[in-house]
Amino acid sequence: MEKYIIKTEQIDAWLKRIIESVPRVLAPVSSGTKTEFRRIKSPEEVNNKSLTTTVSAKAAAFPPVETLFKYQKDGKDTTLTEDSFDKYPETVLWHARSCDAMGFSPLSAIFDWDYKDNIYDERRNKLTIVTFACNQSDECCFCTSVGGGPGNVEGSDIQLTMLNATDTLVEVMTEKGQKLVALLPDIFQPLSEEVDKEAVLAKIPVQFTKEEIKEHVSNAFDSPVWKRQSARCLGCGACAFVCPTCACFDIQEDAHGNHGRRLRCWDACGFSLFTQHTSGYNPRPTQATRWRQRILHKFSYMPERLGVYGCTGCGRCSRACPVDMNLQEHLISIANSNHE
Amino acid sequence: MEESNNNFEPRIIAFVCNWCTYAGADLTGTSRIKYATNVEIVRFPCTGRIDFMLLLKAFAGGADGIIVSGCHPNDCHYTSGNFHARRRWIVFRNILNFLGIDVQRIRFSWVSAAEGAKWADIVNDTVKEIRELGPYTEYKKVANYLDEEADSHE
Amino acid sequence: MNENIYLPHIMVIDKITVEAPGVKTFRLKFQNEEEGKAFQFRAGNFAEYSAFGEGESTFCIASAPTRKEYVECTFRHAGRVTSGLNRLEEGQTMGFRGPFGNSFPIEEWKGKNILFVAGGIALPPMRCVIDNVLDLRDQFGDVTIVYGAKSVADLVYKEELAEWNQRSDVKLVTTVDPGGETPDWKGEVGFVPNVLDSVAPNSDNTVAVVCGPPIMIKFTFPVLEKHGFKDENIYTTLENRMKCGVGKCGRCNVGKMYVCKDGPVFSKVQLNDMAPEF
Amino acid sequence: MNKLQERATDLLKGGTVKLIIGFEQGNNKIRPFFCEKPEDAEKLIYSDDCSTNNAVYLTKKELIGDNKIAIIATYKEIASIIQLNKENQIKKENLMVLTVDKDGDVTELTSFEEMEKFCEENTPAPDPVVAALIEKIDKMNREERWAYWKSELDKCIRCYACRAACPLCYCNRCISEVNCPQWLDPWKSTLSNIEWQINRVMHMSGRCTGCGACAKACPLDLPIGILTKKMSTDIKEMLGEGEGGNVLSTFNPNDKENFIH
Repeated sequence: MEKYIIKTEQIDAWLKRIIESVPRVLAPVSSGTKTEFRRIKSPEEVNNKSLTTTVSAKAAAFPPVETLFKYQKDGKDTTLTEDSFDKYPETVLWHARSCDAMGFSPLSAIFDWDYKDNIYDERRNKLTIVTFACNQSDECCFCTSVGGGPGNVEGSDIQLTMLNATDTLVEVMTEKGQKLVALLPDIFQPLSEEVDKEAVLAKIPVQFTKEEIKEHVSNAFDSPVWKRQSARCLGCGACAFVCPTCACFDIQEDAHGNHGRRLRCWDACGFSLFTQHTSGYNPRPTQATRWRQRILHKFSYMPERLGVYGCTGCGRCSRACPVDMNLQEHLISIANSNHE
Repeated sequence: MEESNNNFEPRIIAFVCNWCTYAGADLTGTSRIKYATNVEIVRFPCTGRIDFMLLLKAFAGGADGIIVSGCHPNDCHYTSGNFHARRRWIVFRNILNFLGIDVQRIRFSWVSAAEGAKWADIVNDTVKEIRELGPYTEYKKVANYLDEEADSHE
Repeated sequence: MNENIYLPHIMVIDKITVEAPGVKTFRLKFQNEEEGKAFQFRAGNFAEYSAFGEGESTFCIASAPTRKEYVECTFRHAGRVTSGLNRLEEGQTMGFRGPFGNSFPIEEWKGKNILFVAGGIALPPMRCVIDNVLDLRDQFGDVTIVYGAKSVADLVYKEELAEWNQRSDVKLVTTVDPGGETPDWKGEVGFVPNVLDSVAPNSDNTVAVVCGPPIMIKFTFPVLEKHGFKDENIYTTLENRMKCGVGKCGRCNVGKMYVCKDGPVFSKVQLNDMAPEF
Repeated sequence: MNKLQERATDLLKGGTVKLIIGFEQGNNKIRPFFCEKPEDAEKLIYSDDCSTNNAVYLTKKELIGDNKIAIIATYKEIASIIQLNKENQIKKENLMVLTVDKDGDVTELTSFEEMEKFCEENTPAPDPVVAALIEKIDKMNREERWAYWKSELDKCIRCYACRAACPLCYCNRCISEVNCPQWLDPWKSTLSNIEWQINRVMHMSGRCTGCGACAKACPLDLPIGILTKKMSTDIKEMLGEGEGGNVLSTFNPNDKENFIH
């Protein structure tokens, strides 16, 4: 890792250079009362004040809807064509948070265990992530309890930390990050003395450990806790769609007469239709079983199977939930429970 | 694709009921009344059976204008289908208008089985009007969402 | 570069057989002969079949891996995709992605007796194994097939049933649900578990393979247990809803298992350990 | 314990009801609370500030079963219960409706007449923000309206929180889940997002009680609540003041319009 200091006021000049040089730059942009990642054309569009966006950054590599291939029927024959990889632009994800960057590791684990998903891989490989360490947090944040932190650099190519009113620490983790620094190298001063990064970071207390949660939930399949916790769950897909690690998807057909395309689009295990058979039989018939699936998949099945947890503690699901299904609160109650 | 509006041939989809307007359109033909060929007729048992989604699908599928036509009030073959339809269109047209969808492109009418000439007039009028409005490009554009530069949505 | 795992092979529908009301068998050949030559699978594997314009649906491969010149699938038209497939005609093209999933441990069964129990449209996943076993007939002991459907008309693979019935080295018992029989029906009348109870072979050195609707499986297991079958000698296939077939889309996730990767073939021992969400 | 909590304790202890659907203080907002044990009754609070309309739970069989339950209701819940009853979705004998007045006294509304009366007396003032936004959009020209809605609904991620939060969206199978034919593309796209909202509003026409739960549920804070609000107001205007309920399942031979020629 290489460390530099940059004058905070020069960041915009650097971003401007990045926008000029990279085909696509995604950054948090104010959108009504919320903030979302959008493609930006100038540094002024960026909302530097936002803590997190409503929807996570996963769309940068796993968009809500994308083409898998196109088909053309011609008489009895069918021709299939794939999108050229040139269609996936080199992308810089600007002003993401540590919890966004961390989310790509579980995503990659899902898309690359066993069969390799080359569409995801290509998008992910073309993605450079610039995170800004958090100096604020809210009551939904719990990254420190699941192994992350406001200044965690896992998954980031570059992390920026505002040290004071004038100076910003730049930590460059990867070659991709180096390339961005090289776009305007003069503004980066080598770090002359150690700085106390921790001091400026948000303080987020550790409430539990993910290993603890895993141990509890792995043996709690038949626990009444699921029904109790999920009672007020409405069964919408908000939590899954805003989550940085939820990767469940649907494959759909966009048909226009004799041509069309096969698509992949986001889906959510909270929807009752997710597992329902054509016959009407549903292996997960109630919201309690679907809520259990969500928690167990993230905290038991994924670590067991893929060696990675499906939660970065970003708190987006809790913020998005219409009925205040606060994940942190539920996890604390699970961590404190004794296998009911 | 789009030339000047004068050369533009609008594509009109007509949703009509079997008992009045379809018979009326038939009469137009048998009476040898000439009218614009831009219209594609979809026949329904009754106007009450025309789902509003079909109108949206017609626009999404490339229609520039739509005609919805059935029996005059009190003439419905099924007594009240057209009354139900009328309510539906009152509500539907209102919401479309609020959303900024061009309701001028949807022509609602009553055409009885005896009104062959009226049918020809309605089609000709509609074609003329839609020709002036031009192709419904803005709707087609959102309908072809995925054809647009994919990443502009993100 | 890796291949696009969602891109199907183009298959030509070589032959369509109507098996029962709403049930058809497609015999498929690879349009690209090279792909066909390279294609290999094992009994129990499934695949994703596409009707372009409608989507993809998951069925097992119904033909035996020992019969290499084609792939067969049997389906009942029920939803959007199967209705789309149902509309296809001989000579038309469709998509095929596979083979996916695990397979029946046929190698381990060599030298043993085998009992096949199937219900309704679940004979197709089993036919693949039956044909495979019959093609290597001398390597196995007694072969018993118990197959039931709602009515005589609903029995699928009537030709195969007749053929198996002719063979002296196969004991075939067919049954239809009460009320489903016709005047000239010669088989049994009764639900599969009950019929199985009266015809079940000795469980010594015998493997039982059970495929059918969840309710049939539920009532068949106790019968097998009663006849002394051990859990490790009972196999079944799970049919969770799937989309990707390759362990990504999350639908068929049951506990830490993915039916599409770790299944569809499971032994009763494995089922006992799994979350009851299938 | 306040009067509400005492009443709840009594109801649960005596076995009068199996479950009380009420409100509790959540992390940063009031949220629905399912009270099954007398000892939990002290968590119950009464508030008008809950963003959810708890009547949404009354049609969920997996929660309610055939048990007798009580609901602590504000205007929003009661208005929805009245409409649900018109649509035969409520078993009145299994439902106890409790309200709390400003002094904290608990009243049971035993009949729909009482509920109607409650609603008349407690109609909340229209939300000025909503009214202002509707007025603003009404003043736009068509192109501006289209541009506005296109850009707003383009953001929708189709989580269906608006549907899930609505007490009157209780269909076992929603049109968005029907795939033969596929009326709505199930993925996020501007067109199908717009089509979905049109469907929602059409299916709500005359039935919407204006509680605003759909808008409050939207994680992206899209202005979808004004669609149903505008529709409710306009229906009264277009079809007459007396018209209520599911206006599209009925008709009046004298309905007035000016666009069918």
